Amino acid sequence: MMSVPISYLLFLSFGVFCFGACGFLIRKNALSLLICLELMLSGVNIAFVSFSRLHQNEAGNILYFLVITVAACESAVGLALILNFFRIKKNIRLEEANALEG
Amino acid sequence: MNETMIAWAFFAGKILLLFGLAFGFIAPIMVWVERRVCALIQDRYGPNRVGPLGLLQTLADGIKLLLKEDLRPNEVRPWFFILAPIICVIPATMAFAVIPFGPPTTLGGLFAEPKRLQIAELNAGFLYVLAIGSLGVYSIALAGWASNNKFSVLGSLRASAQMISYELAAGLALVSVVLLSGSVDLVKIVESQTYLWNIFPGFLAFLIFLPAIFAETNRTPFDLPEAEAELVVGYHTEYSGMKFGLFFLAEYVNMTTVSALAVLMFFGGWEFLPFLPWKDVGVDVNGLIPLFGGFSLPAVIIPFSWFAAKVAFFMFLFVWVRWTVPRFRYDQLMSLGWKTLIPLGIFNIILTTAVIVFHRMS
Amino acid sequence: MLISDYLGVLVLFFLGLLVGVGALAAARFLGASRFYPNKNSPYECGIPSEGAENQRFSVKFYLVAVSFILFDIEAVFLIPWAMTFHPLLEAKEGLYFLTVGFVFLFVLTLGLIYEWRKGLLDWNV
Amino acid sequence: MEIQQILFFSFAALILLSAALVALRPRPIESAMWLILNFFLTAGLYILLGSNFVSIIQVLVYAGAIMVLFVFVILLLNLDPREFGSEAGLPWTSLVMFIGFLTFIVLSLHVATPELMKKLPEIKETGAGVFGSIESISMVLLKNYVWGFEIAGVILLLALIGVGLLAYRKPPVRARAIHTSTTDTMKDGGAS
Repeated sequence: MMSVPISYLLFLSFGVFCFGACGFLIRKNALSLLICLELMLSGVNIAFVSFSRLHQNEAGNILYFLVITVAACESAVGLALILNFFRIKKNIRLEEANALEG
Repeated sequence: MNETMIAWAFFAGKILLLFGLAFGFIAPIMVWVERRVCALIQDRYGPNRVGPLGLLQTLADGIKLLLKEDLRPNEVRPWFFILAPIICVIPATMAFAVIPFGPPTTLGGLFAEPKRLQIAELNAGFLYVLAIGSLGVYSIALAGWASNNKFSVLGSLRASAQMISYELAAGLALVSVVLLSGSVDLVKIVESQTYLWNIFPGFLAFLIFLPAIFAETNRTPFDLPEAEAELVVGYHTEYSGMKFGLFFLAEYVNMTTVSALAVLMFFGGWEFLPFLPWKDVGVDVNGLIPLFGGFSLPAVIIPFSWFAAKVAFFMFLFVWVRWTVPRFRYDQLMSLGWKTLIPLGIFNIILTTAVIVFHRMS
Repeated sequence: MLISDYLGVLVLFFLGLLVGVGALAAARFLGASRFYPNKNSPYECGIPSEGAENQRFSVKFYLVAVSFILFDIEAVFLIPWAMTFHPLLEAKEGLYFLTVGFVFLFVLTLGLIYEWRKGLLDWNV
Repeated sequence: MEIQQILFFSFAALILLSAALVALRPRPIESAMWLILNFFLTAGLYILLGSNFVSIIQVLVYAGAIMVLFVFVILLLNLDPREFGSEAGLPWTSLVMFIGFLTFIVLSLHVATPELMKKLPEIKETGAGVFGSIESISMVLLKNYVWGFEIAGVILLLALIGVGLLAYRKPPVRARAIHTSTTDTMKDGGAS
């Protein structure tokens, strides 16, 4: 069916993951940060599904299900934190999250 | 014509038939039916000037919408404002890809083996409809956000919260259909109810599913987002002309899709009557019906018309309910969704498994 | 062939795009243009706009959305479970099937009960 | 080149492009829209890989549920640009992008070995149906990974409790007695 090597799929997965990680490091507002986190998880998912296809084994696909479960929980709790942050600070700028600074 | 040509022609024919029916026939006719039925219920005449019985009224309306000025208010967020109506139409069009509109057939001997009357034979079956249907939320959320008007934003928040709540209820109701039929493939689901329609063992599921589809298409009694008395018209307050027309069109196409889904899931699809399928009446879906002059039609046209009639009944139900049942209040709507339908959905899943296991044991 | 099954989906996507973009483009070219500035003011029942434009809305909407995604994923997990019902019943493993599913449904119900008791489902308090 | 290869390369290019736009567009709503597109394209990639059910779940859960939550919060907060905060400066951005690129190269070199350059095998039947179909995945999930199935439920329950504790505020008594509007703002109506 699909006549590309597994390494191409892994390149794609790394690419998406690295873009997510870069975005995570350069963004300064909390919402974009969480969005980039989702992108990183998506990159990981591509690797899982590709490996599943390589070994003709459903384990990777099932791991995909668990990853989306965790991704959903993470974004739900993360966004709740952002809403609380917004309630206190009236913005979502991460520079202002400095209450623990010594 | 060789076989590949026939296969491609068949494929194109299916798409043209469904697409043409949905956009060129059902949506315009439904707009007319809605206004005529409303007039009938309210003891008025309704549109009766343009064409016979006012049938060309929708055409006139369409031309009017096309000729209106393309307004873009100052406060809106430019790209997203145009994107929202386009996003609204695309899922509505894509959703009917897996809706089968007749039994698998050889079209009167044209094919060697029966082929499905379905645009795309996907493994995931009706989950595809749910997945694509859940994207409708974006157009509403974007429309409200892009309009940058307080009525729009509140209307779109209400609409999306309502849509997602009832989507969940519909999903739980459909899980019990999967339990009953043992498949997510719509053709297999219809085949599993050749004799016993799912409405009988799954009556509770249908009771959950029906309000859920009304709420998902934002129709009365759940048209809170539009509640014109308090919110102007909700999320499409700032939309006019053809942009509004697209929202309007998508609403009717979505109504068709969910009606077809309800018929396929609970009312035996194209089968004749409960406990009396076509093959017991003597209709062979692979055969031909001879007409005068040596012409003949594939017999599959009979179940197809019957299926269309069932869908038409559901569409009529939508209109009928709209003009007879008063609107809910928003808190009533939410508590109906979360405190009644969803617990009932969970209970229904347990009940269904219990019924099937009991049936197997006895 | 698996990919060709999705061809219809692709065709319908482009048809939908065509309808959307085509209708808007047609309206743009055919539409009248008798412009005056008030036409572009935000709709406010005829009076000038008042109050903050970007007001914030109740956090209840967020709670509804969160409950939706969490329960939606549980419903997604229930579909594989429901798919195995008939095969496992054939294989005389109905008890295993029921135990697994009912434990999952029990957890789901616990979540619903928690929300209910805590008042997350009451809209109008 | 075969049609699948052409499809794969075009999907891969579009996925990377949309991922870059997610990381670099300034406003959260734009990032979110590009991410939705990215998820769609990824679903297309999963179809190419033969994982039909996974691709539908990608659209149903990622694009249809998780991203809805993001769009919802963006809608709810209705932020104006000064509340996003300033973007990172050019030196920091370029440094991070450079390190990210290096990471990508190192990771890629690690898997660019000859034995991983072989083409993927043909799709087979597994025990309960074609690989990647809903029948096959369901059976394996329920048979071999039943603990994952149960624990997913528990994780979701915990997340629900977490959100309940974080986001829920008891409504003020005044609101309960007389005020029945749904438009309490977060500033005064939501906080107590």
